[in-house]
Amino acid sequence: MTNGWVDIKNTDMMLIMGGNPAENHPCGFKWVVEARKVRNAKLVVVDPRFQRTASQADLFCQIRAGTDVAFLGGLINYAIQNNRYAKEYVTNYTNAAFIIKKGFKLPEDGLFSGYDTAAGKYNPASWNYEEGGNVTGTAAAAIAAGDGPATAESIAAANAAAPPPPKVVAVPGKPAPPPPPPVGLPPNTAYDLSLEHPRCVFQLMKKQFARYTPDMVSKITGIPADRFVKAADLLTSIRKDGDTKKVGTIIYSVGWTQHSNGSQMIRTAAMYQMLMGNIGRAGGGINALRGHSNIQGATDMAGVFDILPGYLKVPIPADADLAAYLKRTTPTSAKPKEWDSFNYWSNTPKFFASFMKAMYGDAAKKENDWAFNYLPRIGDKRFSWVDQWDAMYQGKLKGLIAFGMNGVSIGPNSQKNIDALKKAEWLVVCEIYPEETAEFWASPGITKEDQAKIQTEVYRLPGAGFAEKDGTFVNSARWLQWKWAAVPTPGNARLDHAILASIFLKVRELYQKEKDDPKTKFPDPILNLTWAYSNPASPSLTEVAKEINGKALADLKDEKQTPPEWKAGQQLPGFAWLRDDGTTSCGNWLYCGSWPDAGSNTQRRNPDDPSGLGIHPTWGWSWPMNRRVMYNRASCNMEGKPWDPSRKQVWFNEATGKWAGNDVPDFKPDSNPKDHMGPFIMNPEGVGRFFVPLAPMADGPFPEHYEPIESPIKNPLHPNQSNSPVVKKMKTDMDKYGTSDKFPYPCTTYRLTEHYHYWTKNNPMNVQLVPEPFVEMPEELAAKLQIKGGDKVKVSSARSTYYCKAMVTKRIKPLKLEGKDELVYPVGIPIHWGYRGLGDGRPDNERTPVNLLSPTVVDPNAFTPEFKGFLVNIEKA
Amino acid sequence: MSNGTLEIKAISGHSGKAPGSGVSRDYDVCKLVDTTTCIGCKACEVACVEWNGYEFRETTFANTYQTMPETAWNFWNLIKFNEMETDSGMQWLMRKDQCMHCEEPGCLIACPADGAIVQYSNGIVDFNQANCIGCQYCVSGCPFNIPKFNAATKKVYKCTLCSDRVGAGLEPACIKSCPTGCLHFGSKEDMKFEAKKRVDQLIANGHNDAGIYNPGDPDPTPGVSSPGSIGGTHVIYVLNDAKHPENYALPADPSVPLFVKLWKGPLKWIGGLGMLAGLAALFGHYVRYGPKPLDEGDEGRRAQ
Amino acid sequence: MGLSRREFFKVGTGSAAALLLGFDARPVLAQAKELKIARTTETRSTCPYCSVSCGVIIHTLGDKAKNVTAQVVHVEGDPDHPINRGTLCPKGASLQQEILNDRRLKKPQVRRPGKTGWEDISWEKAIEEVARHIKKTRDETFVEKNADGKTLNRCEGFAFNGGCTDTNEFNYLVVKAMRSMGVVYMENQARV
Amino acid sequence: MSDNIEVRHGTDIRKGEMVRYTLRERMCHWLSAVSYVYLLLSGLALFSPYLYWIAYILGGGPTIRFWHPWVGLVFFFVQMWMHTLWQREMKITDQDRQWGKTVKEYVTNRDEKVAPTGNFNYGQKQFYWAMFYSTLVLIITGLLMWFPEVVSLRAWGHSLMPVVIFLHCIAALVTIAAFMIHVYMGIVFVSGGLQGILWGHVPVSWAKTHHRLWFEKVQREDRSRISSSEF
Repeated sequence: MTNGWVDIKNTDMMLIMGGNPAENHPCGFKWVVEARKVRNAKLVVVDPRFQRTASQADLFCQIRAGTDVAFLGGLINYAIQNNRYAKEYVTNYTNAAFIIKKGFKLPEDGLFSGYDTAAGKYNPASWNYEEGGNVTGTAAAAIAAGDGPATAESIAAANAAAPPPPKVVAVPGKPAPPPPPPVGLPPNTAYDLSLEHPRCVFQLMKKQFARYTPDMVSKITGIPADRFVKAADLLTSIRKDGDTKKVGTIIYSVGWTQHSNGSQMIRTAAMYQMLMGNIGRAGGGINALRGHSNIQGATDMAGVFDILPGYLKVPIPADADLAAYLKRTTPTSAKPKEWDSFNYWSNTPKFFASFMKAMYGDAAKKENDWAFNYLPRIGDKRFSWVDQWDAMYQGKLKGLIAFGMNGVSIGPNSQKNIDALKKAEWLVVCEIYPEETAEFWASPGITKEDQAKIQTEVYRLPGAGFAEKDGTFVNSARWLQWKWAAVPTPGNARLDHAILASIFLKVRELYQKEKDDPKTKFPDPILNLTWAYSNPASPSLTEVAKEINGKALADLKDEKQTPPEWKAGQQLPGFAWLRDDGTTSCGNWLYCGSWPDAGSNTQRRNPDDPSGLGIHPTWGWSWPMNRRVMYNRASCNMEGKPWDPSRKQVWFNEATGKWAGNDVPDFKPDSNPKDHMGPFIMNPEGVGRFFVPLAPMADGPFPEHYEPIESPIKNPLHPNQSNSPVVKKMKTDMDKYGTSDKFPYPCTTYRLTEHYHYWTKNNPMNVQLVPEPFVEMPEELAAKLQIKGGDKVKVSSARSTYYCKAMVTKRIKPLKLEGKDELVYPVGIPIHWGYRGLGDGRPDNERTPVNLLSPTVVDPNAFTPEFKGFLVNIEKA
Repeated sequence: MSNGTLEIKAISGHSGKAPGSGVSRDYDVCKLVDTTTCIGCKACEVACVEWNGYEFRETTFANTYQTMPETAWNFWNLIKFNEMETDSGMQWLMRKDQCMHCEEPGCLIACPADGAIVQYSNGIVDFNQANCIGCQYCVSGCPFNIPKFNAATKKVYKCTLCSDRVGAGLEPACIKSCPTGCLHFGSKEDMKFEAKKRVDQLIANGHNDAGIYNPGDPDPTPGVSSPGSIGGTHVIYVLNDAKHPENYALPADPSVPLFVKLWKGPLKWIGGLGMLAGLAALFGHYVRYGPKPLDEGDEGRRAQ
Repeated sequence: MGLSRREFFKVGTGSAAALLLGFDARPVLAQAKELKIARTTETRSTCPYCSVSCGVIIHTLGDKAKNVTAQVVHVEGDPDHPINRGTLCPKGASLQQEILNDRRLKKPQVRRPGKTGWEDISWEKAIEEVARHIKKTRDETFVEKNADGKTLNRCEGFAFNGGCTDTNEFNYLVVKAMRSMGVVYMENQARV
Repeated sequence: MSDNIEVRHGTDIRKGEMVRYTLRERMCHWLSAVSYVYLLLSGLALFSPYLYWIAYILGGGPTIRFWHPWVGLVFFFVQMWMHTLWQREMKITDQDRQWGKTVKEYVTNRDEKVAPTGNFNYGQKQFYWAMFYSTLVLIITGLLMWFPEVVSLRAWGHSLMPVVIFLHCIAALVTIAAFMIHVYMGIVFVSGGLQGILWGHVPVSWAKTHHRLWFEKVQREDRSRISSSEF
């Protein structure tokens, strides 16, 4: 979330799409209700099902799963066509005015410029800004010169002029290596403040989405065109007649993320919010509702393969040394010469050095590049979730340690994961309940004889529940909150971190003992890792939290800060103090400031909210530096005055020459508005990106609608390029993909409010609320298949089959797609069951994970699997 | 009400007024259920069972999101899900079903057992299982089908409006849990005010039939009472369509069943007086006419 | 929760007839249970389910005296918490049963290769064996350089999967332990 | 016991007496009476709060709620038994109707104007049938009230139960009215009646006075039932 839960109450207009917060975040949803009751805010819900959030909506549209870019693109088109967008904001706070190089081509045929058919990916060289400063007023001349965006012909010419794409050598049998470091952004970009230059981002965007007419939206999504227009009219009404006071929010969740086009769905929403001038404002923003208590924290802390704590990048083989790594990962500002850019990532060297000092202490020296070589390299290969199971299935991955992560149930393609585990040598599961992964060897269909053949050694270690652990979680709004342990672990169960620590210490002991054994490989990082906790076998989490916050390793001085001095050994008050010379240590720069010398900020429990905007600055602590709304500079106009004086977050104080506010300004505190520093300080441009230049997005600088990998129709925009050109199918015999002739029903999966993932199936109370798995289907489909509510049905996909009961409902309607009269029947399945739950084993229903059905295919940017849209067939069982 | 206790206003099966009642200042508590903001999350269902400590109840799939068909002796709070299709699209009406804590409670009226049902001066109607005799007359007296019998303990149970919590100065468990604030708790006066405010907003937003469900409340303020003859309830609803409470599975005109009223009212008095009158008449007859004489002396009297 | 009940109202029957008979009828008790959380210990925690981070109060039996093992008697929303303001959803409201659950795993177990069931194992032995597996696999699969001679220093032989309810501090320890071993198959619920 | 006592039908008969009720009949009557009195008291406790104190005397509300239906069942079966014993005798005849016309004279002790009657007079027979039919109503409604949860399961059950309870009360009130008259007549008003139902024999004179037709019939048909007759 750029904003926060309570902040939703400040909004005037809400779009909830790709999420179902009434069911999955009910206590956060209260602020949606509050906005409706107190501000009379309007709510539009777009979802494949009329769910409980929809029951609260002023307007509901039933969309076909996976077509969200079409809806949102249509929205952008509607806003631009009807002149309902925030002009000052768009011109100054986004890259709308930036001019794109010649040779860039929009995907009328489904492909952006630079597609390499052989490699199946883009060379993004043509996705870049033009160099050259202010060209305002030259638009007419450019048009006269035929200087429009590229066509198929012009691109060939342009490519001829551009440096040739770097050669990519594909190693047989291995995924292709990633593109080499791309050419950088031009430091002085060309721009046209009139937004009329045919190659300016705004015009390109306008052109890109002009194809998303209400009719086209309807053909793709199945939402009747008039209903779409009604929704678009309502949503954009906040910018009617040049109004800049009102504000709207977008709330989404994994209904977007879990698609092969998921990142671009989110991007389209973010673009729409920028277009409306909603980002950075109270009651605005783009608000991802994370589905779990601490996966925001797990991402911040880099629990995933491709980042290090604080979103630092993981080294790649090409990073020969620290300098090369820092050069690649530290952006230089790229902006119009007359503008300013904070470019906060320019501090990367400080964050990185401090992180390495925290990891390796004295072993991280300037001479050894802060032990840079201790870090494993990635980049030539992908190590994401589905790749892990793929490698294990292929016998390459021999062991797995899973702490509270039920990979079999989580899927996708659960049977592949089960079969993969059969090939592993060992598996360590730390859990609090019996679950599917640790007992994969006894999953349905495996006989005793089969079990004898499974050679995997499985350790099931009893861990601690939330009430038994202290420590911090980070919520969706980036709040770090300490929690206290209430009870001891039951029986012989142990604290998770104590289990992890004992495993690590035992491994370290082995490496210490056998470091001269020729078989022993590279023991140095293990032996040199700092583990100086008072109780190494069960580290106190307060010690760990303090280490994460970071401390001064030498006396520090900085005249610009108050106080200007910090002594060696003291906890640091914020990341502005971090150094790249090894005099600071910090486990995660984003959390620097969470535990300063004065004590933990994450333990603060003062619910005061002086501004009444739901900022609650003294409750817990939020990264970065306790800012509750990110990019809040954008809540003010060019003069530094709030767009809406009744919702003042920050403002520029002319008297002091500094930014002040109810919230902590997410900005350079002394940057005068006249300097035109962009509010999006993490981008080298300083402004928000409608157009993403170069490599960050693998599938295009603009979003484009692509069908889910399994889709009932061909993409109406470009039937010959139906799916995203960069999405790859997996190759093993377990990775099968279905077509609509055999599997005619688009299926989506979701949670119910009564259950939590694969967890509450152990809780009698929740099992009582919803006892059995089911598939929801439209009445019309049920009539066609002669299925009654409660009948047992067999749902099958190309991967596997799933048995459950039918819930026949009015809440899902058949869809008309592609302008045809033929009906498509969407269905949906809640995810919460498996084969080791409380109600499992009841004879009336076979219990299996629903992810037996879902396909192994991922978004090319976030590597998140497409759980939300695939094809199934349904028969009466 | 003071010192964390609740004062009793009415007692079932009890002769005369509740002793000592009516001396302290009166203030009514009330639950406001704004069905227009209910998301059917069932937090109140869980909070209720958790607070009251009841056991897991086996349920089965019934082609609905509703947990069970109706409340149970150990499941006092149930969200009823009603799907409706109107011209403006799908409507999913969710309503929290629980004891309404009537001002004139049919259960208490019907109950013959002294002290099995009490009404506190704040409006809570509470069952005391120690005194319950399990006759289930309360079931037949209730216009909302709320009291439920436990065959194992032979007692009847229902929502207590968390009298233990309210008596100790806390709000009921369901109220506290409700994520959207669809449930609200306070004095009846305040809840009627809040409800009216919300209804006005709904009407302004085009829900012309929005209204309050507060059956039989004698309050003359327009719009805060609805048809019924139970003297108002201590659970009131805001409905999008108050003209058709049956869409929410609520009775349109709830009242204590006629026969319960006849039996607990006229019949009780006629019967009682009739018995007394009968005794008096017989005594009078005896005094006037004496015993019947025998025709032929008294020789038949047994002499032993 | 089996707490003793306190009768907190006593009202005489006032039954004229009973008095007339001089019969001492049992007093009518309008009995409400005593507040079961009246003297419990309150611990502030955060709900482990979704990302709203509802504040919860865990009520445990006993006053933390030395001779008491805390037992959860009730979990309720924290009214001070700015986001949930005391409210909870049906999952949060049933947290007591998440903590006190018959199904909790309470001892380390191992399933030996080819076996059809679990056998108990001591913590020491389990940790010893796991560490041995880790070292063996790491040493067998560690890649120091790629074909071009570029440093990789990674272990592709085993993976670490972190869950959704691991604390930041735990996750940081994971980064330290796993990255130092060169683990690259490091994924988390955050991905999916 | 002296020699001049005969025992017939479980009844001791002396000189100048005749058998009015067999032992079986008396057992039946008293079983019925005792169970009825329990039902009456426990029922009254549940009928009106002003009589709930009876419940405390009888062991408390739950106790009477437990026993009332069981005793009701006993009462019902005893009534059925009684029916097999007395059903024929309780047939209302023309003579009864004649008697009925003179009931006013009967209650005002102007017996000379009262038509003669048989074994049971018209009033007794009406009492019998009132009890019989009320019992049927009570057993049917009572069973429903015993297991209301079964009834409540049906949609109509909910609206049915108040009517059932109401009918139970009405029927009970009918029996109470009848019962009061019965007791008054049997114990107070017609002295000697109690003796007959207690020990089974009545003086010949008593029979002659109150049930002349019966007396005559017995004399006619079965002289043996009159011991040491003077006639």
